[in-house]
Amino acid sequence: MARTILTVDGLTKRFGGLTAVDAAHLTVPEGQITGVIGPNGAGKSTLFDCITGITAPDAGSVRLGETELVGRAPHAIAHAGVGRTFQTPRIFEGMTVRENMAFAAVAQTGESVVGALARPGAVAAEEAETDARVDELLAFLTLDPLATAYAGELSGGQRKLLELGRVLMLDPTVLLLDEPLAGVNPTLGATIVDRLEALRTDGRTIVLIEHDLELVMRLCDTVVVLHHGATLAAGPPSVIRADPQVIDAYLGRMET
Amino acid sequence: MVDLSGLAQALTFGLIEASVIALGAVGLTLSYGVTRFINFAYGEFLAWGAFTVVFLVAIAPALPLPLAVAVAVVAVGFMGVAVSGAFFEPIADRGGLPLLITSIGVAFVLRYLLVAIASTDARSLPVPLQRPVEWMGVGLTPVQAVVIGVAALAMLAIHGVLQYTTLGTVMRATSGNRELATVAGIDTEAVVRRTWVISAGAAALAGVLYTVLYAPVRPTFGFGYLIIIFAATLLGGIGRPYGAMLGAVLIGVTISVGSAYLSPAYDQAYAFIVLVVVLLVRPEGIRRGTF
Amino acid sequence: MGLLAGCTGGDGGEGSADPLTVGVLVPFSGDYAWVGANVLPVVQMVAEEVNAAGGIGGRQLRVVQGDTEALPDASLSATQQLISVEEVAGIIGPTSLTYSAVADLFVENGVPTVTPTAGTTTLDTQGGEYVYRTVPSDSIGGRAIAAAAREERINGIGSFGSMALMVGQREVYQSFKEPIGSSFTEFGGTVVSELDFRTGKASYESEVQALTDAAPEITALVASIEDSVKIMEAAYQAGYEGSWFLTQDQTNVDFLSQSEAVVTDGALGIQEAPYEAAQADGRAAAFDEAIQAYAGWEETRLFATNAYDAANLLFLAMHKGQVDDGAVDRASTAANVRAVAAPDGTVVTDFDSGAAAISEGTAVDYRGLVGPIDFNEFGDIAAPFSIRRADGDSWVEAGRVRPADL
Amino acid sequence: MAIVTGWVAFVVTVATIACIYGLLTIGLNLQFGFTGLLNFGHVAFFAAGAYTAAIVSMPPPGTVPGARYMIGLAVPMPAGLLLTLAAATLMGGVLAALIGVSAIRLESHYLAIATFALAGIFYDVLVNERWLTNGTFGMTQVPKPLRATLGADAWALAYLLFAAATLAVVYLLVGRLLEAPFGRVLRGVRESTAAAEMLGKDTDRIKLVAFSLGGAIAGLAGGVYAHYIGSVVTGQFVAGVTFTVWAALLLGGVASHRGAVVGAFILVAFQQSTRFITTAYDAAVAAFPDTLGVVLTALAAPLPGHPAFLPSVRFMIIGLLFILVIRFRPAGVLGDPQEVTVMGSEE
Repeated sequence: MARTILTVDGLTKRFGGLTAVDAAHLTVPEGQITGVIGPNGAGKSTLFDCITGITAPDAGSVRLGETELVGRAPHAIAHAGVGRTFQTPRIFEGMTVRENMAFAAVAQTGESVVGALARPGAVAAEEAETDARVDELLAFLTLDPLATAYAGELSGGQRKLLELGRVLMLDPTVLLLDEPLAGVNPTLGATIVDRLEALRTDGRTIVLIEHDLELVMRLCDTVVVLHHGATLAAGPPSVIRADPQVIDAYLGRMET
Repeated sequence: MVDLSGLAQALTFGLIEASVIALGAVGLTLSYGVTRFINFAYGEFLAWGAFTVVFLVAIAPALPLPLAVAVAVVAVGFMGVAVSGAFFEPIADRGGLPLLITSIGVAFVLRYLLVAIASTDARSLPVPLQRPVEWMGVGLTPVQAVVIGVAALAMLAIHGVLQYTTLGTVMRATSGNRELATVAGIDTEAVVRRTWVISAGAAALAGVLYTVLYAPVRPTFGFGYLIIIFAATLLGGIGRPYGAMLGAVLIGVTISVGSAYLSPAYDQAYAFIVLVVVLLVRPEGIRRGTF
Repeated sequence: MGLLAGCTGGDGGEGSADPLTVGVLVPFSGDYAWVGANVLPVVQMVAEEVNAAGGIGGRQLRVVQGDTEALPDASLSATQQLISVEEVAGIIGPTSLTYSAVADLFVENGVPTVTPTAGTTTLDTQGGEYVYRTVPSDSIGGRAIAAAAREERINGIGSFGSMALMVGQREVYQSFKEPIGSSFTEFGGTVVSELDFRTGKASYESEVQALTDAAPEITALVASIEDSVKIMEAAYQAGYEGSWFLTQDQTNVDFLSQSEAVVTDGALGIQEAPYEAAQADGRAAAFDEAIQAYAGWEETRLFATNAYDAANLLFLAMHKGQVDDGAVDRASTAANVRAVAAPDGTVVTDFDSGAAAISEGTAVDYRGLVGPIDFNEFGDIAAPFSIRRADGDSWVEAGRVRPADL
Repeated sequence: MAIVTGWVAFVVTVATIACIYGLLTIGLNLQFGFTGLLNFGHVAFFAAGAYTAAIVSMPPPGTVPGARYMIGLAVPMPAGLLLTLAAATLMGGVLAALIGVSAIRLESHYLAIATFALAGIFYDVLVNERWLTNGTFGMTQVPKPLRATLGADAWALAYLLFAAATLAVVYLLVGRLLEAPFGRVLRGVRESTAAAEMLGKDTDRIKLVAFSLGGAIAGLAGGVYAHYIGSVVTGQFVAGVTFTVWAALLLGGVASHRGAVVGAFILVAFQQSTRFITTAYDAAVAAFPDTLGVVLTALAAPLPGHPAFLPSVRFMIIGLLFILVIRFRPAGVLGDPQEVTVMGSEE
């Protein structure tokens, strides 16, 4: 059984009267792809927001390995190793693809005023290193021909790939992908799925929100079903597919 | 003589100023509702309203003051529509930031157009000077009472429009989300225009009441008073007319009490401090509810 | 043909010698635009009279505006424009607002400068070589106010024992505060409270509240017309019973027209006394009539007489330079300003008579509308003051304060 | 020294003022152009720098007649110039940091109002706290380094060179910063603070650093201004200065480092050239009294005659500049349209 890398325990978030996430729990095994499914409004995105610190949960804990993440700023959580993409990609449209990628490079000397002015040598070295890594990732994601294009000119699918590449620059321990295939044309979709599988074989841990149930069942090692903000069920696709509660609440509609 | 010292009197002065601030704040918040940007040119409508009346009274002394004020309110109301049509609507789809920066330009144009016409001399209105009358323990001149009355009436009218007319319901719908309203079949162009008439008209009336209370005034007083109106609008919660009214009372009282008990040299600063604290603590304003 | 060909510093009509340029360096925009509006027409009128009489050494006078906008950086470039681009032979101005930012340029370029408006006490000890003024220093004006407040003989109301100083927070007003306060105490009165207030406020209830608490017999109110109307009306409403003493800025018909008699009646004001000699020989009345016609005013505005004297002094000084050394240059003009006003010369009261006398080689003593114009070492003048009392919509003279009395 | 006379002297003065506005525009561009922070209180940092330079270099109160200020450290010139400029820069940065720490998290519209209001409060402090700023009398004996030894003309030229050199140094240093990852991080924060945060960048700290750096450069501009004019008075630090710098930035090009400086020079040149409208008008009438003169006077006749008319036309033109640049050329003269997404797409 793979080691649990990320544990979400009793996570609750209320917006006024609405309980978006209701004591949800989630255990993410290392090196696997975990799918999070549920009808619209089941609290999937809010769950991601709470994990990554964008919204502070009302109760519950999120532990990455041993470190507790609740209460820490999003950038600290990112540094701790949690990478995340957004439902609608938030890429820097006014910067080139290459600049978008280089932006995410971690802890650069050139990011501080003193560093950038006083230590040009170190900055140049790090830039070269960053460029190499960017080229490698762009090639991996088939975006290298677009390296110098402005991100604003990219198509929907290309933006998804760019956002994935950007978060990979952080070399995160856990990768949270919010509907990586939504609005993507099939050919580019296949590339993205192929890249996800490659990341898994590379030992990367992925949690993804996806509506394409057939894909989820085929791709994910474990599936977690959210319903009205609560964890309805969790387990391998085969078990989830047969679970009466899930069928009734969710999959039932898919059968008819 | 009326005991003019004391908290009650300071509160009275605060309420008197609050009636002017409230009219301005309600007008600003209404136009924010449909345009979604903070209009730095709004103060100039106060100045244009005041100076239109000064101009009308000068060329037609026989014209009764209330009639001149009505003409000014309507004229500046339509001026608001013209300004919005010329400068703001064409770039309405470009987001709040370009609109906000454009409003700085519009403020310069309107202010110095008025200075070009009226020069920078201070002017006042033919309002009788009266001694305060004791009324429930505080001093209030009949003119000040009229000002509060007119402001209250105007806000009652705006309340009536919002609550009991189709225009009101449509305005409230559009102020939530303009695209949604268009999809729902509302002629948002017409709503935006009508909102501008009410918003700029309210500003003109506020400008006239300001001039009645605080004459003589210069044509550049609008921009200086803008921050006080911003404070009231944001205190009440941007986009909420009833919030704006409440905010205005609080700001008026803060300035007056602050000047009386702390130092009168920092009167603007008290409104600023309240504004900045509100922005930091509750940007969505103090009043519950959405409208 | 370019519409604005030869647009700057053009050499004027064909044939006649270069024009002689004079700069008027005062605010023409912003809150103090009224200063430019009061000073410019007077200088233009005098220049036209000089030009009509053949100019100076055959050269026509050209008056150029330098807008200081009452801002230091704008006044610096305006001064530079006048001195280096327009190459002015002399300057009328600047005001107290921007004097310290540009004083250096006058001295360094040796530009003769006669200011008709800068009463600021900072100029009390700096002028005299290039900078002169045809307006008495606020220190003398303040002292005159204090003396008048103490002497029933002068103010016609009573000898005031207690005074409050209510002064706007601007240099042009604060410059009066110390002179009034210390002189009033020196003359045996007591200053019961000093209230500095922020100028340009919407209303002044709190400041008036502090005033009524202090309950002075008289309040010296040093402020703009706009703020004074607000304060005096608020005081009237708050039941203030004491008297008021206003300064030159407010002692005019325009101020009285902006408020009601019940508020302003009995208020004391101060103006430079029309020089008895100027009144006696009708020059003051003639000037009033001429300038009101020329500029379309209904009354002679503040600083008009000072500007008249400043312009005449400067043009006479240039004329003397033309007669003595056949040319007009800045250094000689600066020295000549003092020379043409020296007390030992024969008395002249306008450009024509002065120029004629100078041409014949006689030393002249210019006496203006403001006073005898006898410069002390710092280029300051002492002038008699007329103490006025508001009565309805006009000012009535209550008494006179001679420089000797101070 | 007759080298600096006539038009040259005027141009030298205008160029020095342009260098000072260039520094202010670089500072604002760092805050808004590159980081998206809508700062409507820039004049407060300019004032903080100017007053600090004055306080550090002015003679002690005892020696100045009628002085109301309490502190005058009389740092000797010219050696002390670097010290006073460093102090001015520091104070501009500290004031920006104080305002930033409280207001930086605000959404841009609210930040605009907060900075506008805080600059208003700071102006009231300058006017009222006489013990520090000598109130409305202002600090009028700020020493001009080497002024005595050089004489006016040479000093004016020397100070222009000094101001230009300061501008050049700041331009190069900030340029290098913007080329380095530091610039890239700022632009990312401008485009989407949430995304930048998710990529591990402490966006609050970055905004604060950018805001303080912009304030520090404005403080330096205040120091250079103080030693140039020699007198620091409250009348100079009004909201109009903030919006003049904004006009320069919009004209030059938002988020364009070169554009900011070019915009400042264009705008100052425009402002100072309108000074000649009256003289040009008079000269034209004098030069062609008959035909043209009649036309011009007829043209001008209907316009109100009061002297505030022409200056108000100048401010209306600046207002139109704001409107037209945003609507038709949001990237400004030298800006790169693709870079300026924050202004929305063009017409």
